[in-house]
Amino acid sequence: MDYSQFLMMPQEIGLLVVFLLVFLYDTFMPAKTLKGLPLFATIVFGLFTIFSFFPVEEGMSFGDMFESNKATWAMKNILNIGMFIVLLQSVKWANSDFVAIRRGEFYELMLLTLFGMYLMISGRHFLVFVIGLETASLPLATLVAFEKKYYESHEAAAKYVLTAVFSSAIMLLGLSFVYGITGTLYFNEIASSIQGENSLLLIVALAFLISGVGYKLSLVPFHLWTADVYQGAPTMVTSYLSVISKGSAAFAFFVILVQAFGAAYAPIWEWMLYAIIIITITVGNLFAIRQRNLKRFLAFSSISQAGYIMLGVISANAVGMASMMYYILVYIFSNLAAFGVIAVIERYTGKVTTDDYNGLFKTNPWLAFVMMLAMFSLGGIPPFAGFFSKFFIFLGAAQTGNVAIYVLVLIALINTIISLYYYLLVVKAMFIRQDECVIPALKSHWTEKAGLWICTLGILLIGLISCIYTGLSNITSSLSDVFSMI
Amino acid sequence: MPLSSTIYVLAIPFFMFLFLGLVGVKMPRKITGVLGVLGMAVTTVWAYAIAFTYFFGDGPQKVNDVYQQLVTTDWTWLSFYADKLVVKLGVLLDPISAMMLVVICTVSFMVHLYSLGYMSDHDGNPEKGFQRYYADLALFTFSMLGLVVSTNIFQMFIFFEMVGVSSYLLIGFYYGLQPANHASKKAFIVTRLADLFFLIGIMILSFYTKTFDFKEMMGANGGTICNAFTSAQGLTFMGCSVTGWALTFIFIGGAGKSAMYPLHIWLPDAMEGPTPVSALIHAATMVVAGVFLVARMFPLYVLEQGAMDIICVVGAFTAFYAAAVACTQSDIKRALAFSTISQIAFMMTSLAVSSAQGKLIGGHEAGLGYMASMFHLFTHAMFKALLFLCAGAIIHAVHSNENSKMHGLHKYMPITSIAFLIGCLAIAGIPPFAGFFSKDEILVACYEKGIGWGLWMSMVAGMTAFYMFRIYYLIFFWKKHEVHGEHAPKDQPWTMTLPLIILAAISVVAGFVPFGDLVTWNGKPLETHMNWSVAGASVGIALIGIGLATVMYRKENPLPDKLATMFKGLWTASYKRFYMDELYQFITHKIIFQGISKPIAWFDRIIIDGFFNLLGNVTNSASFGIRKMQSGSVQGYVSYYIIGAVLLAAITGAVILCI
Amino acid sequence: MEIFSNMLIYFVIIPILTLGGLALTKNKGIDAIRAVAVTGATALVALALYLVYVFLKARASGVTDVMLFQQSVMWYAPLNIKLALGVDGVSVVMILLSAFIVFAGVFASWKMDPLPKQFFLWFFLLSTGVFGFFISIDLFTMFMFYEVALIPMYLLIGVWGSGNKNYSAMKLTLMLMGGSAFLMLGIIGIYFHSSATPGVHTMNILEIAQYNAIPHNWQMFLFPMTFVGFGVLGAMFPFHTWSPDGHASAPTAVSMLHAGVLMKLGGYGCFRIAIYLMPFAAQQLGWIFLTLTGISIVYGAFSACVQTDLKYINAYSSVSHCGMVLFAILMFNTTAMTGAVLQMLSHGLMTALFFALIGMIYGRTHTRDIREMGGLMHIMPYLGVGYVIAGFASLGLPGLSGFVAEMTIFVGSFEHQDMFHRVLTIAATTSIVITAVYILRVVGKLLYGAVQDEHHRTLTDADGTERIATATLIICVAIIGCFPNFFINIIRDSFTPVVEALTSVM
Amino acid sequence: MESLGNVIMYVIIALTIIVFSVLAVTTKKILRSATYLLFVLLATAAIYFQMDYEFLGATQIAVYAGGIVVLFVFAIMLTHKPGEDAAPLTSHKRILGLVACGSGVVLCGVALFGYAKFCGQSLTEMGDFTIDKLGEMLLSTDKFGYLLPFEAVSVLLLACIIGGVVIARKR
Amino acid sequence: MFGCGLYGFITRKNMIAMLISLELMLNSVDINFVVFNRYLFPAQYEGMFFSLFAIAIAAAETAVAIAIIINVYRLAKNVDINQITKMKF
Repeated sequence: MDYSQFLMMPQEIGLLVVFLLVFLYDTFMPAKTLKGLPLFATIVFGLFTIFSFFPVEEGMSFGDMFESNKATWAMKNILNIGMFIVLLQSVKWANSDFVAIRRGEFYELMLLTLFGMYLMISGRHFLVFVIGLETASLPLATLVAFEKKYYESHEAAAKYVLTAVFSSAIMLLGLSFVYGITGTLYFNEIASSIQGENSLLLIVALAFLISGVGYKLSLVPFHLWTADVYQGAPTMVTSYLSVISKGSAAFAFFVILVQAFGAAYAPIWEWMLYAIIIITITVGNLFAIRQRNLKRFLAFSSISQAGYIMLGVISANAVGMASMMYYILVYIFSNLAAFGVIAVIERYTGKVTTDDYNGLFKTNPWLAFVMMLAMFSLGGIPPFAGFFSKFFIFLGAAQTGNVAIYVLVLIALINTIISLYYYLLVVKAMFIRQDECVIPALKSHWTEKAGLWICTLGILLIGLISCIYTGLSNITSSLSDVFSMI
Repeated sequence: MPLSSTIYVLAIPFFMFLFLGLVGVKMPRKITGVLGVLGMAVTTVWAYAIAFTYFFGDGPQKVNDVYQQLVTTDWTWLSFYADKLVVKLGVLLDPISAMMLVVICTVSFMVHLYSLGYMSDHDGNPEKGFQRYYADLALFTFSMLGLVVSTNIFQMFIFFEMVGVSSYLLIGFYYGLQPANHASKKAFIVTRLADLFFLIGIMILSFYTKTFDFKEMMGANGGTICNAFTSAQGLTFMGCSVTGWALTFIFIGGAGKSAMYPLHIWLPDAMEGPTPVSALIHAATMVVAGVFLVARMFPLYVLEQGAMDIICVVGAFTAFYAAAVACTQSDIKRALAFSTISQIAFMMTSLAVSSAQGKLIGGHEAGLGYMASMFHLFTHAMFKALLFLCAGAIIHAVHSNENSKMHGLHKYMPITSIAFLIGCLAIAGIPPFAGFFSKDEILVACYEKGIGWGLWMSMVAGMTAFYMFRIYYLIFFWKKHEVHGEHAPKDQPWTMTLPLIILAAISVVAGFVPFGDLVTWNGKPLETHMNWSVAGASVGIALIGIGLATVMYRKENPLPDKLATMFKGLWTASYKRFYMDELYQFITHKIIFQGISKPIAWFDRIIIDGFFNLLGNVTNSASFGIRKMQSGSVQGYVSYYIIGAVLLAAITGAVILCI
Repeated sequence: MEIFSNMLIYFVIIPILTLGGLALTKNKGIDAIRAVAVTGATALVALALYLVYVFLKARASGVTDVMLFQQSVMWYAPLNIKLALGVDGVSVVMILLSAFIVFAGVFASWKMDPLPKQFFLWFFLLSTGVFGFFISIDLFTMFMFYEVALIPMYLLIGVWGSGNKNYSAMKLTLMLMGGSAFLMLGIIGIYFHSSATPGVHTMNILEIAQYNAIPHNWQMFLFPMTFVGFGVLGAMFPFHTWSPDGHASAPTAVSMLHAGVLMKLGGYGCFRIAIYLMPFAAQQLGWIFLTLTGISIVYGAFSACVQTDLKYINAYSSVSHCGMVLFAILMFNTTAMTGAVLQMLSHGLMTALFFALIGMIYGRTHTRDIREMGGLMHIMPYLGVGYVIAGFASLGLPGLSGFVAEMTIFVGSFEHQDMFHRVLTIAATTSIVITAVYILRVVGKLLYGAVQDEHHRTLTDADGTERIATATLIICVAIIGCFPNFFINIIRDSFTPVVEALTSVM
Repeated sequence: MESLGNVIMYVIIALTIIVFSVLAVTTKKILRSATYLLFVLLATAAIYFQMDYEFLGATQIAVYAGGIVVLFVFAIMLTHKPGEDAAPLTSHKRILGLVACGSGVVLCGVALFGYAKFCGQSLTEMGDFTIDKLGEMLLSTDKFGYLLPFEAVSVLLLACIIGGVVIARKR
Repeated sequence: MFGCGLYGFITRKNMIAMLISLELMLNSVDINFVVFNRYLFPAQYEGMFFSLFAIAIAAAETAVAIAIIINVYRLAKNVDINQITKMKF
């Protein structure tokens, strides 16, 4: 018994403290002051975000179950930033009529799911990972159902929870096979005990495992819930789902594949991923082309983005990992900017289709501008951050030097053209179709503005300021022992 | 006048062009015109001084009685390679360029002067583009002067293009009128096509000789031909030597400008331009550029007898063809134009029959043809300019080009009539007018080549006399002039008359210039003798032609019509210029536009564009096609999920385990 | 920041400052917007002229480096990506060209409506990309600026364009981005094979060329990628179809900048990246692209003959002329390559001039169909004369830029020792006749003849700003045409290393 | 070799599980389905007991049989009018389901039985595994200590409680 | 058993029935873990613990899922799975 080990996880503890503060505020403060709760939660979380930038002690704890190193630290910080923006943008929404009664729970659940994601990131034992995964997804189901007056919200929640449980069942089955083969659930031991293992069972196990995590990442063909849930969920939750949840899963995925299965098994899961990436990017793009509902549209776009993120995983090297984290960071900013705009407009007018955005530039130039930045960044247009992240992730993938990877990169690149097409459709609606303006001029709340400003600055600066990527790269290259197994 | 100042002969017109083009258009018309004429006058005087100094002065240009090629200015304009293949813009003085300076400046000055009157109004209204006209004239003069003093073949090409453009601008002077518009376009494109071959020729030639420079290529004064050329003669391409190809291509370039068959079609149409322009460009100067080109490269041509033979055949045929067409034209300018073609063909043939080491017949030295050609060029420029200016005066008076609108003008315009007669006599080769001497020497040179050539050319000379006098009679006699309107045609103001008189005077005396001493292919004086038998014969033929014309056209009579109906097919074909225009029309419209461009444009829109649109459509329909996957049903989703996972495992397993 | 001591960076900073200045102006403050735009453009021209001056001075003082004013600042250290600047003669003249066209473009879009501010913002963003591309010698930054230059096109055409603008803008953007997808793969491949030492990768062009370590089999894969990538922008057959539609729909200044500068990025990139870095593959595969570009030349010219829309004519003419650029580059000798750069200059200026004039004519007559116009020379002589001059430049009249460029290309190309190349050259030369055909056809229909539409009689000639825009370009065209050697001396030495690299693998 | 009794016992339990599973997913009445589930869960607990994991078995009965099934029954009662049948299945879905699960089962079966290590294993005697030790391990931070998951799962449960409350609340 | 659960999940129209099927699946996984633990790796108790936690997770899942289903029922008066296919394509 060594409870000092909890000190190894200051970020988690900090997060729980934030949760407790919010919870206490929600429970014990007089009802009049509850209106301030969203802001309070945001500020406390902001403070926590700053606090968590203090470097952490590195090492394994809880008997190799939990690892905290610079990479996990950085990843959690990235998530914190995204989370902060989401919280900031949701302040106004949380105080709106239908949600106000449940605003406390909203923040509590958000914080708890983030805790689950922390566990996914840092867990080095499948049990911790699974618990983290469930913590990150089950409360989300309730968040998806948050807008109780809308039927879509419930439909989305039902779909989400059913498919989520199903996928975790599949994943657990895969895990049980892994356990059957290796007799352990510690990542490092799995790595050492599957040396030379080359059976169909392991492949099946791996496939099921990949499908389970792929579900969270919404990789094709495990993605089908995504669009419906994104569409039905409250926009804030959608944005949370699309970036934070996805980012954490991607990182965890990377760690699992590299640490647990990296040693001798890289070729197998790399080929699986290879196929998955191709169909993910392609199918995601193809679906996105036809979407008129922006939330749904972004859902499919995020599917294809997940495919790009997986390019970082498939590279399985320090550059790839750094690029992936960087990509996630940029993706957070870009997607949150897009969702921020959508949320503002939806909150005021309830309009979410592309046609409604016609002539947005005329009435709301700034919103249109931010949306355009987001679209360009997602499409990978310089000098916005998306370009850099995309370039680096391709660079990371191609570093393996395999010709097949070049083919993959080429397919991905060709898909960027398709993706550009539909991103430009949105831009077209806002800028080019100026004749019919559906949405009147809006005045957004300062918190929303602040959120959008942060995103805009992020999109504009992250690429140009190299220190972020350099920092991430230094971190990942310091983890050389992780990659030496490949 | 130091020869190094030749550059100013070029500089003045160029400056005039810029000045008149940019500033002149804002000035009153009178001032512009006078300025233009003054500028040209200075140029002319200067050019005379230069030519005089060159031919008769002392200096480096004449060593041991051999005229040297002098490069007085050489400015590196464009260097393709650091040290070799450099395009220089310079001034090369040798007998022919000096002679050309004189010709160009004389005619140009005359035309400038003449235009003061001619261009002052247009059907009674003040001419709108008067200033532009003078600017363009100056540009043309500059280009033509630049052409003749070229030090290298590339400079020549450059100025070939420049004269082409100024010709285009001047033909299209009345751009508001559709025919002028079409004619200018046609002229430019046809000569451009010829220039394409010229360019290819230059490229081939320079590829082997590694130089553009005339002096390096041919050595000074027909001296040593550069080694690269002689060694390249051994190389063959498709059975002919590469240099033969190159020279033939270059000749095609010249043929385009000089309106050799079948590239002659632009010239008759070019008569849509103002008549002084026709006199300057399309009779005296630009059209002889091709002849000048061949003359300039003569030392190379004589080494390539194949190319020479081609020139010879083309020249001889063109001479006949154009003469035949000229016999039936009713538009006086067109008739004159065909006459020009025919005469230039004379010069071309003369060059081609000449040889450097040819046999001596009748005591003539080799290179007689060359000398004769240049001589004819000189004299022809004068009398043809005269004829055109006269025609201009007539047109100015009656406002029509058709000879049916004229007839019997002798009474009204005596000076013009006499000047025109002098021109006709000169071109017909009646002694002592200028044409007699030059044409006689051409015929001599042709007889030297072979009796067949001589006879053929003599026949053409006869035809020349016939059609010239036909025109003359139809304009000035035939029947009494019917006066339309209140104004009877009358002689023109002095600005127009003066050039006629001057040119007529030159046409009378130019034959006595001792050309053989001055202008020869290698700079050495050439002994010339009158070959009396040839001369007598040619005069005889000319007289027959004149006689025939007199019989048919002196007085109104039904004979021409009778003949025309008798040989209806032939007459119509000749009148229609043997359908060459229709052939070209067919080639350009039916083959190039309809046959090539339209299909290509279609291909571009449908196939290539279609392909890229197809890519987009395929993507879209693929997107539509897979939409069923997103059925909205959880169970459907899960099925895909599980099937996907199973397939992933199964396929990977199969692949991995089987390998 | 030592980078700011390098003058080259100011070619990027000035447009960015202009962007900032424009952002501060009010939407309605048209005078302020114009003032900022003109200031920025003038500063660029001045800087470009100064650059030429210092460049010549440096060369005269015997500096023989491949690239001058080099500066390299580490940007992404882990990937060894630097912000590497440097110019050689080619870049210098391209910068000069861009500066002048931007300058003229500002004046040509003087009366831009609606949203002038946004228009100029995008316009200068595009310029930023263009200048950045030319001053970079690092693959990454080059590529970045390349794409920066591409994307504003979409909005510029989409918002301010005319005709079928949505389709055109989308097609243009997607096709160009498609090209850049190939390009990106090429760049990544080059990066990873840049050095024979394992683990050492570089994006610096000079270093890659120096290592000369890209394996031959990789070259055979990467060269087509890179070449096609740039070739799309260079309107190489059969990837040219974005060009007619795009140009036809684009607003005047955008057409100018696009045809004038952006298409040059293609040719520039082909030689600077594809050929310079992968000489072996260039020698091996050059003939394929040579054939394609040869087709481009003739094909574009023939296509232009039957078009009726003024902009389409010029777009196809651009296909033909830009084909000549790539064609010459693939001849692999100094003269032809020099000619290619001259052609870029020449085509840039004269096409910009063309599009400016077309825009002005269109602004008056509201049609671009030559069948509906005629005799405009009577009505707007200034524009008419400008158009004729542009036409002469295009068909290669000596004294204007087109002639110099085309002749250098033809003579240089014909110097190639291989018969195949020479025959192709001759085929390509035929374009000069076809060019004459379609140029004169337009001039004849548009300017000459009787006035077709009586309403046109009331139209006005060019006003002050329009005169500035066109006069600038005409003067540039004439200067190049009259003093080509000045430019050739700047350009030529830049090709020595490329040609050396090419000959070393023969 | 294990004792015959164990084997027979195992076969019985296995058959129970399989039969009731099939029944649970095929029966038309939803309440029956829940009941069959209960049997399956109980049989599973029996397996645990057979393997000497008494605590696990107990948990299984307590949580699953006692908690979840009751939850199901309540839910069914809430959402169904008594006596209503589950709507008949469509044949399209049946085939799809059969294909999906069939392929899955076949794949897993091939994989499992193709894996050599699994065949011929026998139940070995287990060390003393008392409830004390279990508790200790659950709160240990060493290797094979489960304090972290323990705490984590408590957070999970808390989150689910909050979530459930939010969802279930009327407004 | 897992297969049965799978089959049930895909074929049942009733959301609660689907949940029951899910429970079957989860249960089968638990068995798997326990059996592997007991037969193959009797030295440690990882499988057993995993099952223990999995039961807890399953309980939580069921609770949340049922809550949501009941909510859907409130709005739609139906727990038919085909009810929730409003959003598609």
